[in-house]
Amino acid sequence: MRRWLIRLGIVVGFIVICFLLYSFGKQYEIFVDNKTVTISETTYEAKYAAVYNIDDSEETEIKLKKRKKSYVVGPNHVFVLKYVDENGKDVEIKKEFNLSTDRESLIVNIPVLIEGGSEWLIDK
Amino acid sequence: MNNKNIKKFFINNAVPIMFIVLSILAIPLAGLSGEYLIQEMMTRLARYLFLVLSLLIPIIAGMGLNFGIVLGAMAGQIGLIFVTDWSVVGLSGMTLAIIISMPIAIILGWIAGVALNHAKGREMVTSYILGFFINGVYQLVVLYGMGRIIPISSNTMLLPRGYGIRNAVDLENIRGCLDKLIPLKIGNVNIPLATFLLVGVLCVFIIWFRKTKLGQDMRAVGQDMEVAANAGIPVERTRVLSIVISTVLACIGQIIFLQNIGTMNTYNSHEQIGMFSIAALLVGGASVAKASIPNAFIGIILFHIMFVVSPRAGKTLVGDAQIGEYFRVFISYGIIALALVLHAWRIYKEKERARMMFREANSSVSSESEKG
Amino acid sequence: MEKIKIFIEKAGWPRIIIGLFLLALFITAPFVNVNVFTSISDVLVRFGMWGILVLAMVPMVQTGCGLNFGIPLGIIAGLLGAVTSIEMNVTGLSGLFVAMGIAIPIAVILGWGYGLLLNRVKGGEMTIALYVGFSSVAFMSMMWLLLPYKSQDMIWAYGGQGLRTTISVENYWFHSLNDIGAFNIGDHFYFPTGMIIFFAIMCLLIWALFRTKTGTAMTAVGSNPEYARASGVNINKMRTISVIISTVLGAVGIIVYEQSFGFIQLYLGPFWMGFPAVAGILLGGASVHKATILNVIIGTFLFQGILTMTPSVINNIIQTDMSETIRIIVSNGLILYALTRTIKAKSAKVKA
Amino acid sequence: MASDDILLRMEGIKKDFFGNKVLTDVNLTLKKGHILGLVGENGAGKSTLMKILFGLNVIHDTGGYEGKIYFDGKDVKFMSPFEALDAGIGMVHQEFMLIPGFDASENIMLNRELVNNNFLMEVFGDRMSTLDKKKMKERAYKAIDRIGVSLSPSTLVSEMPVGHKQFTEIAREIDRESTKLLVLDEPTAVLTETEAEVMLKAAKKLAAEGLAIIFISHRLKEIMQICDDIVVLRDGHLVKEAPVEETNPDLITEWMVGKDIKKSGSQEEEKDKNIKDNVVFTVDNLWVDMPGEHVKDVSFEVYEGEIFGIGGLAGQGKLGIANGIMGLYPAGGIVSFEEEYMPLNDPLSVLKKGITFVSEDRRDVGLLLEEPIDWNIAFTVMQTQEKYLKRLLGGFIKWRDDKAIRKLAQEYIDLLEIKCTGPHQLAKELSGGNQQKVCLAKAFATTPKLLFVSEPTRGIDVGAKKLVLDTLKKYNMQYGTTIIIASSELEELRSISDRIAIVAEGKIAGILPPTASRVEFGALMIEA
Repeated sequence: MRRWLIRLGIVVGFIVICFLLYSFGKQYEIFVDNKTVTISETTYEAKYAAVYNIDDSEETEIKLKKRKKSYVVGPNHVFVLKYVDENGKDVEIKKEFNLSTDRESLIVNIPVLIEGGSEWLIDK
Repeated sequence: MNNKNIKKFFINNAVPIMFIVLSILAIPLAGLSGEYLIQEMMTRLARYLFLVLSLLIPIIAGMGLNFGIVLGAMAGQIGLIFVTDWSVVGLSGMTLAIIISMPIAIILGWIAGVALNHAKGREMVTSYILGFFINGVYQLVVLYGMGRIIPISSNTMLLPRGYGIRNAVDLENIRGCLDKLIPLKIGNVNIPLATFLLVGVLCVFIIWFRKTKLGQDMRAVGQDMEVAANAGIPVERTRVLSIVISTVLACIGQIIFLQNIGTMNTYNSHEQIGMFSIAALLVGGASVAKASIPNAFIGIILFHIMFVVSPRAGKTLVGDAQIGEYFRVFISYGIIALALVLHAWRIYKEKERARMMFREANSSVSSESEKG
Repeated sequence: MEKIKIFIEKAGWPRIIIGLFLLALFITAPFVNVNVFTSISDVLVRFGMWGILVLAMVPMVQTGCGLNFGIPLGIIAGLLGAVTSIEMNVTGLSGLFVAMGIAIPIAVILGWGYGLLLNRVKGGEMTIALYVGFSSVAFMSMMWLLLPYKSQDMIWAYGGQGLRTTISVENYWFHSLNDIGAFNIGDHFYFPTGMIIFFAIMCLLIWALFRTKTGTAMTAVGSNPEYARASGVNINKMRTISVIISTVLGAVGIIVYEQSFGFIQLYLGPFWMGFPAVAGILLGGASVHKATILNVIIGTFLFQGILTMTPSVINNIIQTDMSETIRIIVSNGLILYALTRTIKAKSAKVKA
Repeated sequence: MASDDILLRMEGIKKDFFGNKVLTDVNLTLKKGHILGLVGENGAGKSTLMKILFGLNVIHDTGGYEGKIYFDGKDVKFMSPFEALDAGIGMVHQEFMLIPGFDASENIMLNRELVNNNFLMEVFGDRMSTLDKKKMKERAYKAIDRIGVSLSPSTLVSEMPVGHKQFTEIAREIDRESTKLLVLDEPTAVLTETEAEVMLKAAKKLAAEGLAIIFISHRLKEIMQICDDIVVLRDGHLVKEAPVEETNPDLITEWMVGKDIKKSGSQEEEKDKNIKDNVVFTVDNLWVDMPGEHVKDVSFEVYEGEIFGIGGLAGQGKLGIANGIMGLYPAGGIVSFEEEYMPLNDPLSVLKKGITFVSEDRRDVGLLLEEPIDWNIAFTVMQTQEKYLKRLLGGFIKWRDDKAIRKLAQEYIDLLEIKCTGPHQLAKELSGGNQQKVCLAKAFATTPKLLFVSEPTRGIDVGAKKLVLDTLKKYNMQYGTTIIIASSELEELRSISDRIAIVAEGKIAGILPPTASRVEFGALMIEA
């Protein structure tokens, strides 16, 4: 009896580990767009070239009307965007987000982020 | 006396010695740098050790060389297909692949064990054919079932027709995840330390396993099934378990192998695994009935030196690299044939020797009676 | 009911299942736009091509040496004969017979050595045969590169060394046996009379062999080696003879195969030739230690029938080419069935 | 009902194999600390009795037994050897049940290893426990010490002399704490004299410690030396149960073989047959390596036209003689037939000299079970004398003459009354008696000058037995064929032979006329 409980526990443990491995090892494709977009009837215009990085990885430069592709692994991430605004001032925007495993690839719209729109991260 | 011992040593280790001599002759011909060779050996040890070690337990149980490790390899590949499809990456991807392929390996190992119990005395040829048969089933599942019955979401993995996995699966996501986990570089040689640590754990496991009750039972069954059965050891079950363990280890071994290579030939990667692993083990001085961990180490090094060197040496010798390729195929199969013949020959010789002893004993009896 | 039971027992399940399957394929064929006549004639051609190779299993099985997985050894002898006859530039039927004339002595020598080897490893013949076959194929691959053949039809046209991987026999003896007395009925049916007759002659010869004193002794060796020994039969000699005959049949068989197929496949080509032959005879109802000519004929027909019909019919039904997978499962499944069914290995009983 | 010091009581044990009675109403009792000597000829029922005690499957598969067994005060009926072991009965077999690559301690503790527990057991079951080799060695040492021999627990069995293997077996049985009764089946048969001495001493020592022992042996000297009581079985009956002091070897021998039955007299009439004075066949210093039937040093002479019987207990080598001479097992020595030396280890040349053999092993040597009767009969003569062959193409091809073979087979089927559907029936489908007739037909077909027959009546029914023996006798009379017949059944030999040699321990113990008394034969068979 005790043995079967231990065995059951181990099987359950393995299943839990499976889910953990799945969620922490899952890789997502993130497209970073610096283009003019229209989301929910609002148009966000792309104005600035920018530099971004995700989870302390190398900074990537993204020019206007361009799209870049990055990969992230696991549920929790930090997106950091730096650009120089029309006043010549350095602006840094830092956003934390987490992903659930049902999402495969996502788009970060820089103009939306700069404008402070809520739907800056959408499914592709 | 000493002379006799030396002679015995040479006879018992004829195969490794032959390979050392061949390597010494072929290395200068190939003209490869020492550093390159050492790097290659490191890579190949990491790649093959786990697989080769998975052969040891059925040998203990007296079931010979388990050509059925390809079953484990197939299970491992199915796990890899899934994690790649789910895009689970890195070490967690690899671990997940191991966990989900393990039940498949256990089931396949069980089937193999039961089949081999029905073919006592010709386990090796049966396990070989079994590998082919399960390969057919594997093809059925992977080539026709996946994407149809078994959901596969990633289109890049499927054939253009919409179902069936492509011939090559890119394992970019887990490539080297274990090998490079603990980076270590000595000189210009990269050492896949984490892989070696894992192999070390396996070695400890095998050594420990031999001391368990199950290990002891396997040794007993391997030496004399009838006596073991009379002592109440469940012979058939013990044999099945040895094959199951071997299959599961081979499954892990194949995943380690593929994380090193980085791409998977869906329909070929597993096919040659059995043959190469067995040939390597035999080159290391193992036989059908006796194999150890050092045999595996030495065997992989010697066999793969031959592997790396022979095409280049062939080119130098006859101006064609192809001949070296064929040479290594010849060596792989030839060494297995040789080991099997030696094994059968040795059994025959032992019988002969027992008879000679009897004869001597009797001639002394009859000479005594003549005196009396 | 009782009769059906006896029939099933006699024929064995695999044979019945595959037989019914083949029948079903032939019945469905017209409905999926597969021409039955073409199919039948394809089956006949392949039957003729494989027949002798399957027949090559009989002598060794009969003397208790088990299934001859080492048939590639005979095939190699046949290949040597074939390329040599092309090198000598003999065409037509005489080219074919020159090929056989060269192949047979080589096969006798190889078979003799192989027989001596197998006599030392009684009980483990099949596993060893497998690897002897494989390593000899690999060894010959090196030889094909090195042997000094010169014919333009056989060496690489540009650079490269050695013989080509596939050599066409088009200009030499393509269909030279098939076409003797061959006839067509309608547009679709072709009957390779010469090849079938040649196969029949071979069967007759083997049948006759087992009617002689030596053949009787060989059967006894396979049936009960101790009995044979007690009756003054030299077991090892009989086994060696059977291995030689088996190897010679392999050599002749591959040449017949090539003249119909149109190509000589060198290098790793002969690697897997043993398996369809082994599966064929097992499907015919042979066991690991008993085989008859009838097993050969039935088995070759059924097995080659399946291999011919599944690609055309199944593909047309499900629009998928599963023939290769089916071939793998069926042929290896049959061998596996035979290996796991008979627990008692006769040859293991031989006291050395 | 059982008094305190009685360990084993068997009451009214009856057993038959398919109507063939092998044990009739056997009773015996064994006290704690006593050694019981169990003696009897082969086939007297000793081994069947032990099989019943052990609950072997053969017994249950053939319909069980009648009677009661009380062990340690309880009414028991063991259904498997494991139950018997658990109850406390240990058995040392004649052939060793040891793993060659294990050392003494590992063998002694086989499947009863001392183990340490660990966590993995909870997951994968008990067999994941690790062995405690040190404790195992200590335990083994104690067990070996109890026997009183010097044997290191770390010696590999494959490197042990035979005696030590025997001791390892015994140590294994007594190491079981529950063991109260030890059965030793011919423990000294394979030992040297000094080893046997140690063995006997060990048995006495164990008995002194309270262990009961059943000691089976053919060596009466040993029985007299160590046993407290003796039980004699003959033809499945318990003939005598007595304390050893009240007996002597001659008495025991007489009990074993029984009083002489007066001969039927008809034998004398047949004595007018044509035995010639010349020796046709001589054997000098023959040894044969036949497992289980080793022949060590045998010499004898046979006259032309004689029926020469070879008797003796099973395993003593009487069967090895013919097998060795016919070249079926490796043999050495000097054998000559018709004043010509015969090469040994060469069956064909022996057969060509006109010497034929009917093997005791019908199924494995005597017959082609999967071939028809006509093949079985004609094969030997076809291969050795090239009869029943048609020569085609100027003798180049030797074609089997199936018609002639069938005719030959039909002749023998009629002559020997072989019950079958015809010459085409497969040999495996025949009954034992008819198979034996096919074997005889095979031999007769070669028209032998000298015929070896081994155990011609083993495993066949009474009617067939008589027919087989009569056929042999008739054949000998008609053609003057010399016959050498080996059999375990003394009566059979006495009824047919002109002289009978008794083989014991691989040597000829003596040659007697068939008229000699059973006791005389018995004395030769059993080492007194």
